[in-house]
Amino acid sequence: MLIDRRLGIFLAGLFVLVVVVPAGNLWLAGQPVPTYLVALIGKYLCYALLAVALDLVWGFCGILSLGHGAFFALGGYAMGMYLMREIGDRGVYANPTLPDFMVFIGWKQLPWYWWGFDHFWFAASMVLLVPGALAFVFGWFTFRSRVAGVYLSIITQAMTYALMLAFFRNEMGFGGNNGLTDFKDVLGYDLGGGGTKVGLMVLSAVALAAGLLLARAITVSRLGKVLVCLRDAESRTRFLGYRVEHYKLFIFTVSAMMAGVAGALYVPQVGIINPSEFSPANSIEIVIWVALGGRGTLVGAALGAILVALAKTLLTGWLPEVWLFALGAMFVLVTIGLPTGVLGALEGGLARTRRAPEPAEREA
Amino acid sequence: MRFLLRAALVLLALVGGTAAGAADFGALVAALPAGSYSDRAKVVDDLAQSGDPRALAVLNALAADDLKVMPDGTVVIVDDKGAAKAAVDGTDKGTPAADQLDRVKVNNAVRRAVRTAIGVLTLRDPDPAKRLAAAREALRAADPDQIDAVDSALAAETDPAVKALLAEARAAAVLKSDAPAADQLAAIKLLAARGDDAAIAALAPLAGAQNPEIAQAVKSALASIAETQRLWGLAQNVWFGLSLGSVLLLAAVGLAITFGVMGVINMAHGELVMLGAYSTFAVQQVIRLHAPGLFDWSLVIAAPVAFVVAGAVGVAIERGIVRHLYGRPLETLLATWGVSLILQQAVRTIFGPDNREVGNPGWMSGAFTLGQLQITWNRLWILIFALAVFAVLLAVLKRTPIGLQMRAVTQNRAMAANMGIRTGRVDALTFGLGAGIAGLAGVALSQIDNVSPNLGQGYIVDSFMVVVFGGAGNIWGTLAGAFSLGVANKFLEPFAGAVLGKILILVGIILFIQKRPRGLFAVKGRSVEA
Amino acid sequence: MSAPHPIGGLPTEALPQLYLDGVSRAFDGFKAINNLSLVIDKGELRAVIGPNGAGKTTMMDIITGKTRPDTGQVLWEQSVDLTKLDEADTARLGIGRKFQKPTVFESHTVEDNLALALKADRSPWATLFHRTTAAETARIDELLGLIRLGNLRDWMAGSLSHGQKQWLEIGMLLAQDPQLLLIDEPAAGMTDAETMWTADLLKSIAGERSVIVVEHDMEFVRALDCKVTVLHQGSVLAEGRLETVSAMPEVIEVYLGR
Amino acid sequence: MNFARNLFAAAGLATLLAAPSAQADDDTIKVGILHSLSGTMAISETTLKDAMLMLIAEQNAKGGLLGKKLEPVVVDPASNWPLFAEKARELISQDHVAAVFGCWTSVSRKSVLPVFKELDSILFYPVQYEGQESERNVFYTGAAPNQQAIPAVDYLMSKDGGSVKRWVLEGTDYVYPRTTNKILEAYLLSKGVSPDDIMINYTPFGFSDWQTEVSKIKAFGSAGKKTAVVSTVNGDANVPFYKELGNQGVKAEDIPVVAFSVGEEELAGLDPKPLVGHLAAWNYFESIDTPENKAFIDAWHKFTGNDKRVTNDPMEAAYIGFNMWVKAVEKAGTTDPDKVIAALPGTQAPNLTGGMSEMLPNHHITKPVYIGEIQDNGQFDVVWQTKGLIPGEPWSPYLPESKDLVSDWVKLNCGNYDKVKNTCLGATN
Repeated sequence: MLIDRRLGIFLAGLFVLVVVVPAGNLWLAGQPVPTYLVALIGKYLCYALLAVALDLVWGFCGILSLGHGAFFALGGYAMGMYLMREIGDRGVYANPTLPDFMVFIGWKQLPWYWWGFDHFWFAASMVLLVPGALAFVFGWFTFRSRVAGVYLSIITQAMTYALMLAFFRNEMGFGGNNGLTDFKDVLGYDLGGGGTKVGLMVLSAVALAAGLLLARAITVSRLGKVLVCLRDAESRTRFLGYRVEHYKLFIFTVSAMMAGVAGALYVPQVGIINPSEFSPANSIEIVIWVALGGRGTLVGAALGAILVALAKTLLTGWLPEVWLFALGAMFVLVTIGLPTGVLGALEGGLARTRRAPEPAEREA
Repeated sequence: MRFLLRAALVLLALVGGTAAGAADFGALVAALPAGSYSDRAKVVDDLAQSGDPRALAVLNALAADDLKVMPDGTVVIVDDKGAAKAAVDGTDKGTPAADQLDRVKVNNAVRRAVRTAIGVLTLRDPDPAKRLAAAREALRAADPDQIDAVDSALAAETDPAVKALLAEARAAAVLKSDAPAADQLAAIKLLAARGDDAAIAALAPLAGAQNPEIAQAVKSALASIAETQRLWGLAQNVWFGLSLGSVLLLAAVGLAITFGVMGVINMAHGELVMLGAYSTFAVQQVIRLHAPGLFDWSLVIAAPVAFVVAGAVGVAIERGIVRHLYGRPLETLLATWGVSLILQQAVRTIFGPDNREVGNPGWMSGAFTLGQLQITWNRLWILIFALAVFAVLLAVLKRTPIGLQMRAVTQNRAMAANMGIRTGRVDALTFGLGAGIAGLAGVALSQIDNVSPNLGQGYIVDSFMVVVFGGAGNIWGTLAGAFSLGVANKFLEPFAGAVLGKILILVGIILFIQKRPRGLFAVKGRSVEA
Repeated sequence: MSAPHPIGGLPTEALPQLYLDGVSRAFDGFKAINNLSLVIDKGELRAVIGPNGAGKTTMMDIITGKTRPDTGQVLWEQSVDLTKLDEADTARLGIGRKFQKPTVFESHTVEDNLALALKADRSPWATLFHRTTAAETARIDELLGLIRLGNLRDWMAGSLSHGQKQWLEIGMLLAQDPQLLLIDEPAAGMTDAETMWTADLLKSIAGERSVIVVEHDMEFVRALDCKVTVLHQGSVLAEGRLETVSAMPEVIEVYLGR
Repeated sequence: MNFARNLFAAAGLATLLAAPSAQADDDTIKVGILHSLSGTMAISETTLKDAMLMLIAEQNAKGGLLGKKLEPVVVDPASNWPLFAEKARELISQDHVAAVFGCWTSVSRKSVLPVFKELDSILFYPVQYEGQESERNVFYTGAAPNQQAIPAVDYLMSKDGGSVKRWVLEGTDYVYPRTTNKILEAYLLSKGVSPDDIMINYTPFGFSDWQTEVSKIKAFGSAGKKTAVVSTVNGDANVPFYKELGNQGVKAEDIPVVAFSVGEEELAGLDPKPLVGHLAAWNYFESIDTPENKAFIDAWHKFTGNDKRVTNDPMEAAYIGFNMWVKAVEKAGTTDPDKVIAALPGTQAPNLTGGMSEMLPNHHITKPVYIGEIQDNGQFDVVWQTKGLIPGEPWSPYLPESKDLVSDWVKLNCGNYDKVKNTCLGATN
């Protein structure tokens, strides 16, 4: 069925969040939920959506993408470009059309690939199309030539690494190392305002819920079953007449779009998008969220993302000098101690029969 | 009072200086401390022109920052024991306290002047090596005032190499002088034959000479030099590529074992390299403190240490963590990533977050030229080292019983176990070997790169690229992958630029994997097809 | 490259279902298939025997488009060139294959395994919006009965016994409703009873479908009671009834002799 | 279960993060320290964290501020730019710090800017940077381009500097080098240098294979004209760069390299002998012999318990900034940001080189500029210095887009005021 127990509980949790946080931040006396917390939760939810996107391809289709950060970042840039254009002539050089950094590197007019981003609808569609298109083209070649396993993982890493270097270049016209920042408002709402923050956080929660439902709907459909087939026994699936590459391409593209949306919601909430989002390390961290939460469980992935992000926030504040020890130890212990991830551990025995036998052997 | 005295001496010196070297030596020396750097440089020239035998000692002292001024204004040369002798007449001035002495400060301009001056003074030196250096100096200086000195040196010179260089030096000087066109044309010819940067430096300024004949000759000379240099440039790129390749090979070959052969996605590989580098640092520290004489041997000593340290950590990782994850290689990514964080922070806590100095031993400093190919010693040694490591690794895998066991276990664990091989032990050793080699890489990298907690992060991605590009599980593939990527990178860099070059390489790898989904040296045959 | 071999006892009136002529394929110089020619009639049941490395698996790989031959032609119903197609194409064309090592989808239920094998539109969109029809359920029930797994339909395929997996895989093959079945060592790891039953099953299948069985187990082959092809070093050594071929000295030499 | 988890997470967050604000005791003044202690920037930033801790300890020893003790709040933004913004928000709105001292890279500053504007707090930024920015909530105690780059070039063009005619501008590909090189290029052209005597090169972050770049420089330098390299190469890549220079025998006497981001700390990772004579331009060198500096260095050695630890320019900038803040708070009699921001311009504090630096209305400070040559002991020998102190200019007169801009937060209350249009551009605050 579409909404099983674990998903139901998680969605309920999200719903509570969507009710409690705005109330606590905007309406309740004494603001029990500080604005700072709102921004933080919003950020976590974006990470969670990104993790779900990766779990869709890795957990159910066996595609270990070490480049999903790229799709996230591209979605973020698309949104960032819109936010830049929103600034209009309120930049430090008061240039009505050019963003500050372009004035700064002495450009005279807006490059063609920035056209249209002053319209929200255009930017919004780019948030889906750009990551989707990249995933489609990349996947089209890669899956057709049957690149698999670590080879696939490493070239996805090469992809995001190349993009990072490209976006670092100032000639690219995306603000180079500084990226896009100093946003003023979105659709006329002041990004500094508490209301906007709450709105974005709620939007992220909704997006996460929608993402989970979509992912769940896909995985319970027959297509989802075929995905598991080709994860566990690819050639058998081919001999049944399934075009494995088409399935991989489909899910990879969908996942990339989901990541793009996560990125688009992330940028206005953190206030900056820059090439370091493309860095291979970031993409690896996404994999870690999923593995830690529980691969192939969607909800687990979301949970993993939130837990790691939470741990980071707390540790960098509590033990700034040694927090990496704690985080590293956490990864090691979870891997050895909880082979089925946090969710698996939580659900205990239940997980073992439900979850697929580890397909890793076949991949490696 | 003291100031006035000095000022007077300066004036005297400058007047004297203009009267080409006739000035009183003592006055010149006394004038050294005064005035601006450019005044000082001028005085140095005059000292050289004065041809006074005592000048050389003074100039050497000035270059070595041993020339000091006593409170009473006398210029003294202080030896390393702190004993001061008057620069002019060598009278003993005792050993004044350091804070009693003013330095005669030098900057680049003065250093250059000193170098030229020493060159002029050593043109007739009995030691041919010194004369060669002097001749090279004269060529660099290309100073018309030196023509006479060079001529006399040429006349007296017996060593052919020095003679040739002197002739070129003279030619360079002639080009700067107002010598008759015929001489200049001859000079141009001579330098065109030399055909290197120094020749260009001497010729280029005349490209716009008003004498059309000379201008023409210079242009064609420059053109011919450019041509030869273009060819040498290709060779140079190949060398750069090989050198980069050797670095990639070192960084990746350990990973070719842990990842390629054992299938462990070892994200802590970079940190193992880093440990090797820090071991080198530690060894050098000990040597600096207790046995400075051994410094040139520091790397030779550090190599085994680094191997053991990194290897031990590797074994620990395998026994402690990876062992529990066989059959779940992707999980190893998560765990080893955690390990890498811990190792980084550990090093940061122990050694501090900033760079550590790892010195180059004498035999790894500087460069030598092969034709117009410039080859730096450290890169050459690293290349040799990389190939040696590779050869040894190959021998271990192919020729030793443990190597046989390793291959057996990685090919068919169960079967190997049945045949009584203690797979656990073999796994530990294999991983330890890979880690140890990473440590060796660290020793080499410490010679060309930062020794900081981030060292590993800089190489991990490239290492994976190399191993996968070459074909995981085949260390020959790693060799080929490393060098082909290195050379390709270095041929792209000159025109694409460093950033774009790297991007192109990555795109190239992606496209290549499309053509050969299992890398350069894919394991072929039914084993894979099935 | 080479002329077709004369093939004994080909009934001229029957159209060949499958036609291999002068097929060769080498891996790193080793000729796995060497100038192999073979004709399978519509509805024929054929056993292929041969020592290890005789090229049986590679032959199947070539027929199913998994491996491309270096030379030679492979024709389906005298019209379709199989060397141009890949696994999915040949499967859709009606060639079903069963692996030596039984491979079923271990993390799906027995029922899902069959459902996924059922002849249907294989495009992602179709599967995404697919709803199970009564007809499909009926067909699945029928197959479950046929392969005797009716009471295990909700089990994870991973938890089946070796023999049960063999049958499930055969069931999946039938679900595809193929014209030609390639079956690699079905009897492996079965009890004698199971073996005999499997043989009967295959014989019953043959007739409206063509079946190629690769097998080591002579008892099983005898039970199949059909024409036998002996492969050796990638080409046909002998062909005919089991009794006949097993009497041939060269066959005894390379195969039974040991 | 997950639901429980979730609520726990949220609730946990709420309590954990709200905690400091809950028990914000009033007998201390909190000071935020926002420097990366891990990741790529830890190399440079950790020192500044230590320096700040030392300064705060010293201030407390002197009896604190406004009769209260100062309490440092250290967080680790881990060289992760979005995390910088998050941590800044945490410091200001959860820990209620009176001011934040931090950031190194331009991108980290850009990332926290909106936060400081939104929550109206104070950031002291202690690193030399590209300028082209002047914010109400930020005080820039590092060098602006006119306090580092331009004087360095002037020196090299002078007779003492070797009257350089040909220039290589070598930088890491990010905004500080890009802008600095743009300014320098414009400046050089205005000084009559011909365009083909200028070569500009960029390399990626953490670039480690300098063979090609260095040989390019040598080739460019062999055109018979005196050549110099102006290096804006970023911290990490410097060590391999200088090692390659040393080994390929690029001597300072022939092709001097003047660097803007290589200080004592970077040299500590190198063998200085092959580099003797290469230059750096800073507003402070450890080798400068003044009583203030000696005292500072001794205190530093005592505080770190390591008499090998070097001091560097950003540390001095932090020192100046901290003392200015202390004075401004004392003048304002409160730590209220608006009052302190108002009080800061005009505040004077001694720098470590014997001068008195002043906070200007444009939120930059006056500093002396020194050119130092690397000595074989890893220290710098000052070979040139400006007469008196140079006032920092955020807006470069050599760039067309900023030549008309001035910043004055006192009279104009505007960071980017257009002299020609006579308006305050954009909507800053």
